[in-house]
Amino acid sequence: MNLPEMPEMPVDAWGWVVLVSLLIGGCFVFVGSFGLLRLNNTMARMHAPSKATTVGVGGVLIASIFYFYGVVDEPYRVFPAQDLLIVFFLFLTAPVSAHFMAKAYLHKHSPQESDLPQPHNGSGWATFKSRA
Amino acid sequence: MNIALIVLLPLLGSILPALMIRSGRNACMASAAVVNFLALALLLTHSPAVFFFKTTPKISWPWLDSIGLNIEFWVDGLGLMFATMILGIGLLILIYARSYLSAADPMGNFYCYLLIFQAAMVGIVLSDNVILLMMFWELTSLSSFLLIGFWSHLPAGRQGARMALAVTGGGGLALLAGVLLLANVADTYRISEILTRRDLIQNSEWFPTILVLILLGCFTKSAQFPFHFWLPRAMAAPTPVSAYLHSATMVKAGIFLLARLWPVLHNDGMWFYCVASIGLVTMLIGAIIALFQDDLKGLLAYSTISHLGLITMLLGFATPVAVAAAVFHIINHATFKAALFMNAGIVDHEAGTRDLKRLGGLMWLMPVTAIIALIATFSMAGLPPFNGYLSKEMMLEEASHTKWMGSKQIIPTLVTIAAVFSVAYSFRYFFGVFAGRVRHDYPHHPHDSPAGLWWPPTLLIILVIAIGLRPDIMAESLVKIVTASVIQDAAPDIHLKLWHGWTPAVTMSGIAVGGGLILWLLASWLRTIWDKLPRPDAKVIFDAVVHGLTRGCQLISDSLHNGSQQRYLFLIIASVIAFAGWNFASYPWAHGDRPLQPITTPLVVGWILVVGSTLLVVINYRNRLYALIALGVVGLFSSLGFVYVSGIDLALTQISVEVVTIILMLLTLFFLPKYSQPESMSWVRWRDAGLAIVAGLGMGGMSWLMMTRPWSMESIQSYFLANAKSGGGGTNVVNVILVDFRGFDTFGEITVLGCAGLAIFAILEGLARGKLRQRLQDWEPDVARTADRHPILMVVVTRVMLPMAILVGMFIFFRGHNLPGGGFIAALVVSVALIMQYMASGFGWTANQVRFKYHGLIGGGVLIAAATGIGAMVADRPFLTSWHDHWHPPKFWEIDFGDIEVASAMAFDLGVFLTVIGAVMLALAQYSKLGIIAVDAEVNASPMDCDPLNNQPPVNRNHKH
Amino acid sequence: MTSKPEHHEHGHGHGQTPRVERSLLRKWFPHPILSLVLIGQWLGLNNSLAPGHIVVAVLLAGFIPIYTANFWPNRPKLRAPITFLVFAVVFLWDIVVANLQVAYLVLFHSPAKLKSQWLCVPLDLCQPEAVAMLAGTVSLTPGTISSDLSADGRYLLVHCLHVDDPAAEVQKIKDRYERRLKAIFP
Amino acid sequence: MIQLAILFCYIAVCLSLLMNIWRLYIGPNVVDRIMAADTLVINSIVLLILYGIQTKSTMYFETALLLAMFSFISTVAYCRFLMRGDIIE
Amino acid sequence: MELLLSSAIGVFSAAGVYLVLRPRTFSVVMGLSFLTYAINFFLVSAGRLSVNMPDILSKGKELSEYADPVPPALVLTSIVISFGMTAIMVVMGVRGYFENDSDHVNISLTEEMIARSRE
Amino acid sequence: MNHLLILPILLPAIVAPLLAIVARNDIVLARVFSFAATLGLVAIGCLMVWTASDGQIRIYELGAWKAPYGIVLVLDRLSAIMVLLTACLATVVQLYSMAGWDTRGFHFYSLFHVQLMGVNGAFLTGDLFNLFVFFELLLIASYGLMVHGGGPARFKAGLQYISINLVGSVVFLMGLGTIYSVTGTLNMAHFAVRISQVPESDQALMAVGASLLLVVFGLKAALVPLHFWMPATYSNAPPPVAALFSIMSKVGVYALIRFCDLSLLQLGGPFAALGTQLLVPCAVLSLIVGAIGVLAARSLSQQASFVGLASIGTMLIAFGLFTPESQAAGLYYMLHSTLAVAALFLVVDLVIARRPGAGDGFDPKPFPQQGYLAALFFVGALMVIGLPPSSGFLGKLQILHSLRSTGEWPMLWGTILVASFAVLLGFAQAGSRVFWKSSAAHKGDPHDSGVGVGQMSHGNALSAKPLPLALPSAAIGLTWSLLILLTIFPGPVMSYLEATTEQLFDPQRYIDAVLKPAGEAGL
Ligand code: NA
Ligand code: NA
Repeated sequence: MNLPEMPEMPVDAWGWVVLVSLLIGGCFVFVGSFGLLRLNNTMARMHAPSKATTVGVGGVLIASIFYFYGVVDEPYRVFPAQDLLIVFFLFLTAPVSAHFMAKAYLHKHSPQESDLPQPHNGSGWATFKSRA
Repeated sequence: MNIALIVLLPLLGSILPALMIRSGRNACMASAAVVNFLALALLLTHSPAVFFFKTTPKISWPWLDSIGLNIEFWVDGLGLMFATMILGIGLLILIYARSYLSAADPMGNFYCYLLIFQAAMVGIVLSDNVILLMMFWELTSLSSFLLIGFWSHLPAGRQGARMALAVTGGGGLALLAGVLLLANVADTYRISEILTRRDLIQNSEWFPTILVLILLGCFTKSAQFPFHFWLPRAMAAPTPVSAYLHSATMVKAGIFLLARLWPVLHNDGMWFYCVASIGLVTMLIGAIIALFQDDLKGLLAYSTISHLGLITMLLGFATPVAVAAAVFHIINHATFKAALFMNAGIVDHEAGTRDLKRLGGLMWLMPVTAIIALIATFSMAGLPPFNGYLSKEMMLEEASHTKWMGSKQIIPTLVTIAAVFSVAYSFRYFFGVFAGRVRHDYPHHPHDSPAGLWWPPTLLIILVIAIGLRPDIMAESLVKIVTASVIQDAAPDIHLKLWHGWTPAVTMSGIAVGGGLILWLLASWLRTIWDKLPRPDAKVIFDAVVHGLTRGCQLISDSLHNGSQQRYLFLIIASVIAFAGWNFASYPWAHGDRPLQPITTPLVVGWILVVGSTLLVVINYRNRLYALIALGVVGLFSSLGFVYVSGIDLALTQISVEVVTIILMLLTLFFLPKYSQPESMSWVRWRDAGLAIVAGLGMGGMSWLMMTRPWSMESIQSYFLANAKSGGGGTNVVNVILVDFRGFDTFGEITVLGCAGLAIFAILEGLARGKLRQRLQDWEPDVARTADRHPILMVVVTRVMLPMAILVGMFIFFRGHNLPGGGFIAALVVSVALIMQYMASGFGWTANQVRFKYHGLIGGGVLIAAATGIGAMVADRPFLTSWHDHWHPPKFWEIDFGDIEVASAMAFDLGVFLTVIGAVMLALAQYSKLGIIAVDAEVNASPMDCDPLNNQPPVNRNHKH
Repeated sequence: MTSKPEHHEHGHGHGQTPRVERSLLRKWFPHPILSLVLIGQWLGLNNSLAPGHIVVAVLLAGFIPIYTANFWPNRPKLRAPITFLVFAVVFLWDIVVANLQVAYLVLFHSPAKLKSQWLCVPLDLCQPEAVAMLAGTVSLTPGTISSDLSADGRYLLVHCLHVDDPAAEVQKIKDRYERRLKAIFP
Repeated sequence: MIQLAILFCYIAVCLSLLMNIWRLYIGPNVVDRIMAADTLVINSIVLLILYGIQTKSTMYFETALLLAMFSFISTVAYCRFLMRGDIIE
Repeated sequence: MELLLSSAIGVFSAAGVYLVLRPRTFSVVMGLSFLTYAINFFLVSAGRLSVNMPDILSKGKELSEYADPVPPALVLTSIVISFGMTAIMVVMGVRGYFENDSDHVNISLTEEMIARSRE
Repeated sequence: MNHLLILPILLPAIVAPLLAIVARNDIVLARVFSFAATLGLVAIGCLMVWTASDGQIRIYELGAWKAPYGIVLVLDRLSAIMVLLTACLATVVQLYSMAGWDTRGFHFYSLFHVQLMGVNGAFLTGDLFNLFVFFELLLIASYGLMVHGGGPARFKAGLQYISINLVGSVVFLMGLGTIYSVTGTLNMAHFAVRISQVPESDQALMAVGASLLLVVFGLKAALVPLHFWMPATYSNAPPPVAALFSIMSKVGVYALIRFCDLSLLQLGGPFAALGTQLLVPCAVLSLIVGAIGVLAARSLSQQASFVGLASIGTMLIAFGLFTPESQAAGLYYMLHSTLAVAALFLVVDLVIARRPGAGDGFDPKPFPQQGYLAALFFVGALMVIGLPPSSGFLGKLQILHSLRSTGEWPMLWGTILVASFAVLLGFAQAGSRVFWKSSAAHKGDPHDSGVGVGQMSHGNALSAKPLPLALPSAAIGLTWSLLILLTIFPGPVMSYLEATTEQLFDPQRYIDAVLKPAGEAGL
């Protein structure tokens, strides 16, 4: 593994937080993509990345926040609010992405509507039936 | 100056008849005649100078001196004679044509063309500048094209005009080359000077080329064998045209030029063998064919060919006396031939046909016409005491002692044979038309024509007789003066008279008359033989040649431009590679020794992803959605690549553009097939792949060479880095370059984008309205569609995202001058936020909520950017000069707001921002409108499919125009 | 604008976006909470609390909601801030748990033996925002994805990666999330 | 120590990216591909953050921010395309 | 990393050229996208590579510690222009598809004659 | 500082967006605005020619940044002439379009002015990358204009046009990048200084960069074998647009001579012989392909396109010799052919408009106002073929004249003359079929009973309502008036053009003007 040089830094309390967050984040990033590869049907696969990446990205972002706020030396020390915004956007959008992928899957590949449980009031699922 | 006027009068006056036709046909004719007459009168004012004072009036005006083209005219003997002929006979023709043309013919056009033609002819004979002469030469070809094709409804007229133009125009271009060469060798463009440089020219290595080129021009124009075929075809013209063009003018232009250049071109070698031989052959062939023509004008046409051959042959003999004979015959031929053409016209006009087989006995019905014909034909046959006899005797005399390849007999024999035929066809003309019994099956009821038709030829006949009887008075001095000017030397001592004693010529003449009589009597018997002989038909050959040429060209052009973009692009790309490769190979190069950047694992992984997804696109390009997804991955990792090589602005831009592009492509793909059919044959694919690999190697190799070498010269970059903050007021150097150092590029760039928006609007609006709208409505989506259009979840999330995304856009906009960002990226962020809204809540509803007009945004943006630049101009600085300063607002409740940077570049960036939003949104909104038309959907008036709150169904409206 | 459909003038009265006479305050501060969020966002992005930035933040937080208010008609009224905090904690906790569960399933469970299920969750919520929030919560937590809504928006279709008792799962969603959301969005 | 953690994360992300593109390649259906592309973007965000940590620079975070905003749009656009064909109607 | 970049440029160009030579507008557009990627990186490479040296001026840095800002500026312009071009091209592609009932890029000579006579 | 230099770019840059905002639904307003702006451009062009006539080279430093760092506009005789030519052509096209073409689509005048902006910018800029931007600008407008009015064939041709030109843009950028990587500059004058200082190790790269630019310019100029986009584009574009496009190919020609004369010829090596070894052969090929195309054409507009190609070939033969004399001749011919080809397209459009169902194919079909159109076509053809007394004849003569200094002149003369002959034949055939053969009113023929009985033409019985001719006639007449002026006053024109080429062949003056502005050099 060939990576660019990086000066050594002392590991203080902030540092431990960064370190742990990075490890957790890295694990979950891997798990998400591994699940995407390993699971055997599309709906199951959808669970892996849309869940694991939230914590994966979250972990790394938390690491980054603590790193820039607590670990790095003065001229570089900032509070990277962008990271929070990234987390916010991802949490906001990930369910919609998943929702649309699921709907697309239902539309393109689900054998039939009858395989699904039906709403009791008979209105039907939006993907299949329109109100009008 | 009035020499030029001789030419200019008919040229400019040609507009008169075209205008005067509104005042009636007589006024039209009169205006043309007046113009012509004035020109003639002007010309004749110069004759005393030429005749009595032996001077040559000249004028010279500069025109385009750098190539020796100047307005230079002169009147020497030769020019005077020809000009007089052209203008004199022209006047007669004008008058004759008034009676000849019918009420249906557009007479204004006719006289207009005729005067242009006349001007061109006069121009040729009076030019003292070879290039000027060439201009008039080509103008005769053009105007004669119009005249011959005057009755354009006749296929023969069109064909004849095209053929004449093709032959004479083509010859003219050869002549142009010859004349330019000649002038080049002679080192002058002035004819009068060229004529004095015979040795220079004849000793030049270019002499044979010059001679051949010039002869090509002359021979085509004067219908010499083997270019004679166009002349009879040109007889489809109205008879006044034939009478004019083929007696005194157009065909004589070739003769004129032969005579004009005779002093420098003639010699006993090449000139003699080319000119005299061709003339002889032409004379013979023309005479033979003439005998078998049934059409009067056809007969006259071939006879003209024959006589032109005769004159050419005389000029080819290259002796002064022969020249004198030629000059004399030019005059004589003009008189009797013009009269004969007019005569044929009268016959045609009165009897309704020109076919010899349907004519005969007209002598009794049209005595005046018959007399004219009698004299003119006898002159043509070379019978005394008419003028044709005199010049023919001179010709026979010259021919009798001219050797050809050492043989004394060849020329006299052939010339005599030609003369025999000449007599025969002349007899055939006269006796065939006028002698015999009166017939009762003429198409019309012939009687002598109105005076307008017969007195012009009568005038000519008087000349025929007068010259024939008293050549010493009527012609001798003229012939001598003209001959002198042709040979540019003292004229030979000749005496024109009817009887020179018992010379060989008289014997030959006698044989000719006797033989001609016999031949005429045997004509109908010979005709049966003639008809059985295989003869090439000029029309068929010409048609075949032209058709073949056209087909050949179509074959070449069609196979070259076969409409295949694939091949065009292949050839173009291959040319690029070949040319660049050739240049690379021709110059020295060396490897660079710049230290390389390390390769790290994430880089390798990124490389694998980029290359891998590229391969996915290439392999699966026919599955378009798949390819598009993979293309998105390529774009993503390209952006990361930009980040890695320190191009953060690039990355931001690339990411935003990528999203908009994907949306655009998806909108496109809705309408297009989702899969491409396999198309190219496999060898084509391999060929393309080969080219692609070569291109890839070339481009990759080039970039490798560039990256690995240190700068050998200092780049302009350091100036930008050094001056960005101090001069441009920003720390983001890339942005300062964009909005300040090279703001003009950006100004152009946003105009490009704005223009793209407008063009897209125009293209799509044309699809949404008009003829295509129906086709769009008839189209059905080729995919199954879900029931919901605007899912609740998306709508809600967008409501939260939109303001926040706009804020991010603002943030990126404001920081752009100092940190990565700027108007363009900000605009794309805002646009994407709006697009998100469109995707969530649909076109109809969203369009109602967006409170600005995208056209206005585009225009306003460009105008704001321009206004920023113009602001500088108002301050007397160049366009787009930036201004920046710090502003320290006053303290407010002890709060220090710090320095606020104010830069005009910000206003410019605002222009960028607005234009980009306008363009992107205009394009996408316009596009999405199409989808609604295409599926005949209703425009939604509510933001989501169903609001669970009040459980209302969605409100839609029909989308109509 | 040519791209604008022509029914513009009829737009009112029909849809559920009647622009009734709003109070002046409502007109100039259509979304106070949003404005606050935007101020925070701006200051965070600029990483600064300088007075100049605050001024700009206030200006933008004023203008942007005015412009975007059109796009967010019928904004919901939020209640029960305490419940909201509780909800947030529960939600974050569930995310962590969910991720561990999913990680276990992905790494150690045989894919073939996963008991995937579709669940139909009837909703008591009727605010679109509330429904969306529930759907989002479901998607972000234990092995569940909100895959579809019923056409009338009153049922949620949830896909579960691995579930033994569907009914319990539905009840859990209703108890843990929907109940609280119902309090937040009355 | 932190370097090792970053290294670990790099490895995890790089492996993830490779697995994602493999999923993109094998499909089997188009939703899988969209999912793979979506995950690729998320992982790229992680990559950018890691790069920022490694180079002590927050300058790359705006890039990550835009990716976070836009990955959603393209995923939704692809899905809408599958569902309705027309992504804006 | 120069090797990686130049080989990637080569792959982009090759893919671009290959796709541009395909007979459907959509493929041509994708090919042009690849050519654009290629040319953008090509321009970047013209300024030589610099890693982690963004052109954001800060105190105490030598001018040589910044990447060459000229190529990014050129590439930005080029990206924008290519975007406009791509947009107009796909739009023309759609209109052309409805005009011709086909998205094939080649003009058949006979078709052209027919179209001409329809005018 | 002379703001005159920016005006030909700025004026259309303001008018185009203004039209898009205020006049997009009001054609009358758009016409008035646009026409006024076009006339303004003519005035600016005249002023520029007059200003440049003192032989001084003026520069305009945009943003007040010095060359080579900022972008400069350069006004010398050549750019002044090109701007004036553009303005004249624009006036003609504007006049003609007002007869109705401008209403057949949207945003015609906005696109029109963007095109003018691009063309003028390309003529004036002294910066290579800025040249690229202006190329793109004129191209993007041309894409819109090309398909203005719609139609299947137009869109197919338009797509080919855009695809090929996009590839061209990529090549342009490649060349720019390469040149920048070697010389570290984008300014043309600076480049001209540095090209001779390129060390041996970099020369091959330099040559490749330069050759890529040459290819692009050749592509724009439609030089064979890079011409493939041209026939279909010109013959399918709306004819007034095709007329406008005739200046577009001249942008390529302009860039070619500017680039070569200023800098490339100084590189030495094979580039020194570039003209005779490559440019002239390609130009000869263009001429031949053009002439063959004229003979092969199946429609009037195809014929006009190919004659345009042939004229490009002719002028590039002259330019390719790289002598002051030949380039002056080439410039004269360029002035002529640009206008003549444009006028021909307009005439063709008049014919097409009157032959619904037959278009501009050669099928004989009578149509209203036939006689008048026949006359227009005759004159138009005469002009493009270069027959006397048109200025084309003078132009060709001068080119022939200037060719004498080359070793290959017999071949070149032969090609030019034979090609002229082929073009003449082609037009004679086309004209006689479209205008003569189709004339048909059934009247007995009072005369020529002897030879085939046909029908009289004229006063034709077509009842179709004649279409308006006033504006088109004015447009065409204006073009021809300009050409006639060229014919009558070739002397002054040539002395200006000779001074122009003299300027071109003294690159040091250009370099000095751009890199050492008078103020700095203390002049
Ligand atoms: Na997601
Ligand atoms: Na439909």
